Amino acid sequence: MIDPSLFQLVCFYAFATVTVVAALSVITLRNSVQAVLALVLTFFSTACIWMLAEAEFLAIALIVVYVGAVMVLFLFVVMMLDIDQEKIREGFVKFLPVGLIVAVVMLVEMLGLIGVRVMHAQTMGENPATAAGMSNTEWLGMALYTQYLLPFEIAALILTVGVIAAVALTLRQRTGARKQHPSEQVAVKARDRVRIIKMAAERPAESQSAPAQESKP
Amino acid sequence: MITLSHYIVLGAILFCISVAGLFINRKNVIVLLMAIELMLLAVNINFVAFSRFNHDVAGQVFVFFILTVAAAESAIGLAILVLLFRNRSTVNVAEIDSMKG
Amino acid sequence: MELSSSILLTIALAPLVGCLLAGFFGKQIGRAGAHSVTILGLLISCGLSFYVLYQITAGGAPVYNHNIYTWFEIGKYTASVGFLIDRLTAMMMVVVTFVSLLVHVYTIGYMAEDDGYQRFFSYISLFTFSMLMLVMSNNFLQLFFGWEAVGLVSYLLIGFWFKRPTAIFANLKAFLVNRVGDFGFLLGIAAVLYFLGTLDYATAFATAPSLVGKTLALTQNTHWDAATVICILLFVGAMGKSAQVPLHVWLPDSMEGPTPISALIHAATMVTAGIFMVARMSPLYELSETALSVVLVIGATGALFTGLIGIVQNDIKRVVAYSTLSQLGYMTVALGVSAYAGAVFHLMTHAFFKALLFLGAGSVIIAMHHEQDMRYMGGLRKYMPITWITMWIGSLALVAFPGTAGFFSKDTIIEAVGESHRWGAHYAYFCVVAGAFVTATYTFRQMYLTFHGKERFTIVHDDHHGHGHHVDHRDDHGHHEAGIMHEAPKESPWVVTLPLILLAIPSLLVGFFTAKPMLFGGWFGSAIKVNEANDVLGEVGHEFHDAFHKMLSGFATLPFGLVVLAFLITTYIYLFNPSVADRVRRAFQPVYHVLQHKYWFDAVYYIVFARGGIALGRMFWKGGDAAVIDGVLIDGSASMIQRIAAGVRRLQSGYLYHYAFAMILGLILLLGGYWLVGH
Amino acid sequence: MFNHLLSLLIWLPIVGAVPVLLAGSGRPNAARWIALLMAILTFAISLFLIPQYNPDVAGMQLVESHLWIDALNVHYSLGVDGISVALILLTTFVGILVIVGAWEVIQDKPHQYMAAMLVLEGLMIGVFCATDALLFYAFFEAMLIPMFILIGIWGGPRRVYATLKFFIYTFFGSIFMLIGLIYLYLKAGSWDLHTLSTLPLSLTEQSWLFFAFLIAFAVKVPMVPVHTWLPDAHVEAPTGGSVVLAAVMLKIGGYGFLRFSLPIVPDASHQFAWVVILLSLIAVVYIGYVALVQEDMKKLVAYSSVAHMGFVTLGVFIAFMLVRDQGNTDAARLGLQGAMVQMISHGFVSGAMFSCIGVMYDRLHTRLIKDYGGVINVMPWFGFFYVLFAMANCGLPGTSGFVGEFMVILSSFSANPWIAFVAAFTLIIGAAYTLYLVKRVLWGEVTNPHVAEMKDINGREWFVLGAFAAAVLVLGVWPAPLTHLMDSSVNQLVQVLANHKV
Repeated sequence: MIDPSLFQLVCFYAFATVTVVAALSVITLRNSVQAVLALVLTFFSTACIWMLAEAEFLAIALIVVYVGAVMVLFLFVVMMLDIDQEKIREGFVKFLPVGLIVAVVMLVEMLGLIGVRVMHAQTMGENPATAAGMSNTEWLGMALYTQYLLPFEIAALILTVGVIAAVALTLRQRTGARKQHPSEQVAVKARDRVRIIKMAAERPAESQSAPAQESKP
Repeated sequence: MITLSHYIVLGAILFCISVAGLFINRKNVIVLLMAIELMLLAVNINFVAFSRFNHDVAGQVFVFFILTVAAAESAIGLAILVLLFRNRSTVNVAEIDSMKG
Repeated sequence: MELSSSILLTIALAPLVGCLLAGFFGKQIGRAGAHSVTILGLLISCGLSFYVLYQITAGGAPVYNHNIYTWFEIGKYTASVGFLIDRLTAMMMVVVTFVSLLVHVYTIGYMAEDDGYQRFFSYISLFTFSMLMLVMSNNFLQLFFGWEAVGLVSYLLIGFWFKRPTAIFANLKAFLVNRVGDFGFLLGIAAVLYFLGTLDYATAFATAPSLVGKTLALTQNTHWDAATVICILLFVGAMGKSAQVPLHVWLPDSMEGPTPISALIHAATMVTAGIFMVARMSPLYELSETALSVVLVIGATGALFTGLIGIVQNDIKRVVAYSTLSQLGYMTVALGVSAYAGAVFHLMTHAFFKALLFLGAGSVIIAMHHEQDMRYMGGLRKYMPITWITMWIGSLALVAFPGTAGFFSKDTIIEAVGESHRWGAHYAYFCVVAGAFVTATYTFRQMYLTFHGKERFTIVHDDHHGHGHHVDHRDDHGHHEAGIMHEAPKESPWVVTLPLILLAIPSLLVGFFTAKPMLFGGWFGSAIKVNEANDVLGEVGHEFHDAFHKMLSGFATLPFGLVVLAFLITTYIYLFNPSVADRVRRAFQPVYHVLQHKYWFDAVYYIVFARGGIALGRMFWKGGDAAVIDGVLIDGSASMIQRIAAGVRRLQSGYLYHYAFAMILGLILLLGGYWLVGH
Repeated sequence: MFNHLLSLLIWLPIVGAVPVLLAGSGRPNAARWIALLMAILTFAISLFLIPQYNPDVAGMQLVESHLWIDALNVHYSLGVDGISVALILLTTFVGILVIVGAWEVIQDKPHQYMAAMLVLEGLMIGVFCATDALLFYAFFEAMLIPMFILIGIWGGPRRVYATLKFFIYTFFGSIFMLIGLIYLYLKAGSWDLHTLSTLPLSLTEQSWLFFAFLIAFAVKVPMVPVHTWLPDAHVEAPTGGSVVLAAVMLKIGGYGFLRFSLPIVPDASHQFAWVVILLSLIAVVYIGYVALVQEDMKKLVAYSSVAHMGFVTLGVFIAFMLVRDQGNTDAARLGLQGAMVQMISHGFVSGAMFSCIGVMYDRLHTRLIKDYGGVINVMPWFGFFYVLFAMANCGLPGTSGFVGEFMVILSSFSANPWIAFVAAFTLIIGAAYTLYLVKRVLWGEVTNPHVAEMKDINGREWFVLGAFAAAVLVLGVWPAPLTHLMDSSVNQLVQVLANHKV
């Protein structure tokens, strides 16, 4: 029988490896569609890691919201736009060293600060949700709808505004397209349709004489 | 035995990868946006880990909010991208410099 | 009987009312109206002045010294407007109003054809008001008011014909040179206030002895005697107003103004304000030997050297102007030897005979249709006898022919200088005696050139040209051909000759009757204070028994001998042998050159002060304001900010990844910082 | 009404600007008449200050105080002493004249012009009334806005440069004052000027504060070398703007010295009085020479303003030398009074000079001296006024220009004869630049055919110039009422600056 904690660790390493490799592919793949798919993989394996941390609600939310909605949006956009991949990838090699150096330096610094050995000791301990006699979702929900109600509402508002903004930004009034305007049609008045022009009963003398001359022969 | 360090190191690695992504893909706005999503994910990992290890619900609540805001952000970001592409026919960042001082 | 302040106010304000009526309503009341109201005002003023003089001298009225109203009162300092009427004031009032009245009358004739008729009357009435305020003042503030106000009117009147470039140059020059004097004068007043704590004459003079021993530290180590500082500063004012060397340059140029005002302002009254002021300040001047020596030397220099210039002038008015300078020098010399009464007496006689000479010159100018160059005159005696005779009377008074008014005043001055032992008195004595010769020379030369000898103009009857030419004579000054007359010169109308006659009488007689009391009889009473030791007039007075004997003895003095000598020389040259003049001129070419250029005072002043001032101003403006302050400091800092901003702007590339890079660099640094701190 | 007299004076013109604006460009005449009515009403109300204010009692009178900003302990507190009353009367007087002066001259958006003028007037009165430092500062800065608009909209061709220069210059200065005031507030916990004047401060603190105030007010006065905004602002400003700028706004600098530098930092002011005196003397001589060579009439008068304001700062700071070094309080009072009278007088004289230039500018649309010459031939009445004001400008006795200079020179002689010597130089140089101007503009033959077509002043211009002339002459002939009005306040000021704070 495998020690559950060891199994957890193995799983963690497996998921973590996938996550890192997928993330690396996101930034290196030439094809944008492939990159988006790699990002989906990253998110998915991260969700798995969160599962290991017993954050089930967020893990599911990540998959549903991100993989299901946002990433699809990305895919749509990438596929919709006719992007010149070659031009876009220019300078990839040129900036690679800089990017690597920066990334490595940061990583070293962060790891140093994290102090791997020092924090090694802290284990997960008991799940707080279980300890409170609740599921993770319930536990989170209790906090979210009581203590964090106002931020929650604001977040909702932000999301709404974001949707409206996205629509407003991309909305295009096509010129030349023929559309009906029911309101205008209803509001129309008779005098807008028919114009009655008063005209003189007789023609001016000059123009009268001209046809007369023509008619002679 | 998974420790806090595992999670945090993973977060750090992801963060650094996304930074590197920002650098080496400096022309493709789509990849930039994706790198930013990655960065947010790295942060979220940390939040979840701290929440779990410190028995504090706030971390997970914040992840929730970050997810929300990030979704809105990427929606608007993509909308801008579409608009940009429509007007400029490019997503090349180097060509988008009208904000130059 | 106490003088009433309403009378005094009437004296001062009547001319002002005339001025305002003529000035503001000139169009409505017309020419006749303008001269009527102003002359009426002057008549009232003059009549009341005589009344005041009578009251003060014979009526037993005490000295009047009252304030009319307070000008300001701050702490212990008060400044008021008020009148001090003693014998000195009363005499000045009479001289001013009398000469002014005659000039008003004269103007009716002189300015008859001028467009600015009403304006002219308004100005001279304003002048009379200002001059009265000056002489009647009982404090330094009002004195300064009158002082500057007469300067203003002088400015306006010199520039009366404001279309002439020379006139508006001259009036600016006159005002500015006067301002140089006023600069000193104002500082003098400030010094008086500082040391004596009052602006009131009576208080100031009463506390003047406290000045003795007080000093003013002008630098760390030099301590100047307070009285000397005050007196010299005040005298700088007098130098400006009374045209003393080296501030005399404005007076000859002031002849650009109409002749009546040359007579009134630039000969009889305003220019003597400085003399009057020093005489008024005698209690202060008596405290400072140094200041009096300065006065003496400056006056003596003016008396001789400006007279010399008069000899080479050809403009009839300029000769008289230089003679005025010279005579002002005499008065100043008298002040310098503490013979204040002599100075004031000469002031009075000079007012009469110099006004007479100017008005006579004006009469000649009218007759010559505004030709002022004596080289185109000659032989006018037979055309204008009244002018001729009265001018001779004036000239005799000027050269101090025994018996005339000028004789008593001038001879007394010369004697007084002879008696004085003050530093500089010997130099002054030489100057005034030599001056007598110089005076006689230019005076006789002028008379001969104008009235005697051959006619040096030709009369061309030209009816078609005649009248129009006549009407706008002042516009074509200097345009018409020299020496060509379109009709024969003729005697001026009665409004012109009457003042001449009225001035000739006092020029001839006033000295004879008033010399003894005014000079030696302590007539001025408390108005003039002379220290026992300085009382040169007293010394002179010992030999003065009565005017008649004085007159007789006048024939035997050295100055008279010089006058006779000058008479003989000029008579020979100008009546009998005119070519000698040219030969003399050639023989003394360098001297003539110097005199012709008036010792280069004007040229140097023009270059140094006028041109130099403009150049300095331009330098300050372009160099200081425009280049340094605006260029370097203001626009410089602005452009520096622009330059810095332009540099910083390059960082603002507009590329997202640059900004991201900067952010990340910041992050790395931050982490590095934590690293360092943590370990 | 008398309880809130000062508030009424401040807010009446500001509120009155609203109907003027509402009258709109469509009814310019209505706007003009309403504006005139408001100005006259304000002037009439300001006349009530004379009976209401008791000149024999020192200290602030007609006091009003309400809490304004609780958190910062700022009060809306007003009060006047003799000095303020004089300046308020000057402001309301000039207020009428600029509105009348702009009557037909401003054809472009007259309602906005008039409204800006009224607002400016109200704010300037506010500056003179405020006894709370922050309230003072608020009015002090708010004043810039209408002036900015006046120059920026109705100004000459280079108005943008001039406005920016004017605004940034003055703003730059007042920032230092704000810092100083904040420091004082943190120290004293109050903005009340009287409290601040009794606050003990070390000499170092005082020195810093002194220079903070000096920069603010020196720019406003303006003193050399921070004067260069003034000629540019004047040249570009419309006539009314120039008149208000010269007649009232510059006075606020001098007023600030009296209200802030003297009572709050007396010891530093004493220590650094020589700096101000030196700068004032430089202003008199140096600026005099600069004025001499100006080719633009407005610039010339602007420079002469700088020179004349030099007498104000000289008179104010000479008082320190007299009181502290010699104990001569009477001469100090004379000097301070001289400075004050000079402020009022300069208000009239410079306002009149700018109005005169405006009259000429309206006819010929040029301000260059060389374009004129012989103006008196065609405009005799104008010539009369012009000469009168020129004489006042060069300080002729009998005009107001003389009084202040006279007093300051007298008192500075008591401090140091050399100061008086340099200051009295104005007699010469002032006359030189003014009369040189008169010579080139008024006298001489008419050389420019356009000058020959100039019409003499009309009734409206007569009224404006006549009112200025009356003020100049009355003040010159009889300054005692003015000095009496300010005497007890000046006396109190002298007492204050004799007190050591260290």
